[in-house]
Amino acid sequence: MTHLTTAPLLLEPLLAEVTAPHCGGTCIFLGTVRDGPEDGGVTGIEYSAYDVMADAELERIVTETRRQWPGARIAVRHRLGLVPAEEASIAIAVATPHRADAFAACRHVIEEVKQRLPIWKKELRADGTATWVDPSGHPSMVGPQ
Amino acid sequence: MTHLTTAPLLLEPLLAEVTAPHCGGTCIFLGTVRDGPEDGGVTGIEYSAYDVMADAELERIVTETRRQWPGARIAVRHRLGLVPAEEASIAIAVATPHRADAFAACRHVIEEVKQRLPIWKKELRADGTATWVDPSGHPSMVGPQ
Amino acid sequence: MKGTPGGTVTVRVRFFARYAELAGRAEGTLTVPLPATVSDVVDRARHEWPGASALPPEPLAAVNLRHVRLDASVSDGDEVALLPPLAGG
Amino acid sequence: MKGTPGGTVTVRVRFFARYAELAGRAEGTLTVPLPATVSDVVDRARHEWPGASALPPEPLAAVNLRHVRLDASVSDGDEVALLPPLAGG
Repeated sequence: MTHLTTAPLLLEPLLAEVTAPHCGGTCIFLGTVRDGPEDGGVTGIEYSAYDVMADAELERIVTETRRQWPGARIAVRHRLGLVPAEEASIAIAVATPHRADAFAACRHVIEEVKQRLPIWKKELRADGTATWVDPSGHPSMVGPQ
Repeated sequence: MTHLTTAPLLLEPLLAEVTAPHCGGTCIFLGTVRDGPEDGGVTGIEYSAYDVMADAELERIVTETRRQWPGARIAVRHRLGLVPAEEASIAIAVATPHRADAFAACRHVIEEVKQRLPIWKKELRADGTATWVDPSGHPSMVGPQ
Repeated sequence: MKGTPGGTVTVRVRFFARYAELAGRAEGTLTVPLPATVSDVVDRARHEWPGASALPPEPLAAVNLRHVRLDASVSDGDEVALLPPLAGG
Repeated sequence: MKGTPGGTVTVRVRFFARYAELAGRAEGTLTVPLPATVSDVVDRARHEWPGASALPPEPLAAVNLRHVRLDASVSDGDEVALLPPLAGG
């Protein structure tokens, strides 16, 4: 389980993993639990995973991305368990010799993550309800918890 | 001088500046001093600036970027003085409701910075030489220091 | 190895998130006749475990930690996972 | 305010980085006849300070903290900055 953790995600250690003398540009992406006006009072999200596969899939995404952007240094962490609103559920750091590649490769990783990781989220709301999130657009209430 | 500093750039405080409940995606870009195989033993870069204008220009870039991506939260720091190899000279953080905008707005800021900031750099090498860097491709030796 | 001498394969089936709630279980073991696909395993699961009948017609699936199509074949000892719509990131 | 009664403008000129090394100074004050552009200030600087003659024909320039073209006009009291190729970021 190198890419999964239940602890809060920290940026500096992730950055240290990708820093290298030949890399002049680093792009970091953070996905955070949102509670905007349209989000209905989300207090946090409970992330669950098919953890062994999620970890393997992340490793495959990293390997494929390195192949597409040779020389890229990549670190990824996905948080599991309860992630409170405004905290990060995923952090991706990519360092490359030149900046355009850092942006492109980092974007590539998050798009692959969204499409491939066997991870699920249940939105927890202030009113006590919990909802499985279906990004394809069909939320399904699972009742007060 | 809100955007300029001579201190090492730290990520967590920058992230804290842009974090907001309505923002689900954050993109951070770091430009670091490179010393790759083709860079000829760069030990550091001495950054100098027309500081009042650089600060004003950064503020204008931030304002323009916020106008182009409404709701974006943006923080930028440019480091001045001696920046050792592998340390960051610039850090840009952009948080937006959705991730595509975070990448696009962050990329926009660094491209504008490269084109507009009155900041100059002198590459310092292990052999004692120092060279003003002209990104248009005409380095000019200024002799051992 | 494509199955037991009797012409069947036994696989471990795993359910996650909402599907585990629907099926009322996180995992189970199923035996299906050869030749068998993931789809055959899903059909068998619907009959074996009442709650699993509420699974959508074509759920996402993985075999041995890799995404597969429902017409992928399964072998004895495989781990077949049925995955609700992915929401990582 | 476009100048003194005598028909001239006095501006503060600033040099940075390599240009400061060439000009042998970081700043100075110049007076040029009206109407005056940034280009007129640059030409005057070349004559006033020998090292400044080594400046490129068309340096980047800023007036009062904003980038301007060399044909921009200057007013009394302006701060005119001559900027080597930018290398921020």
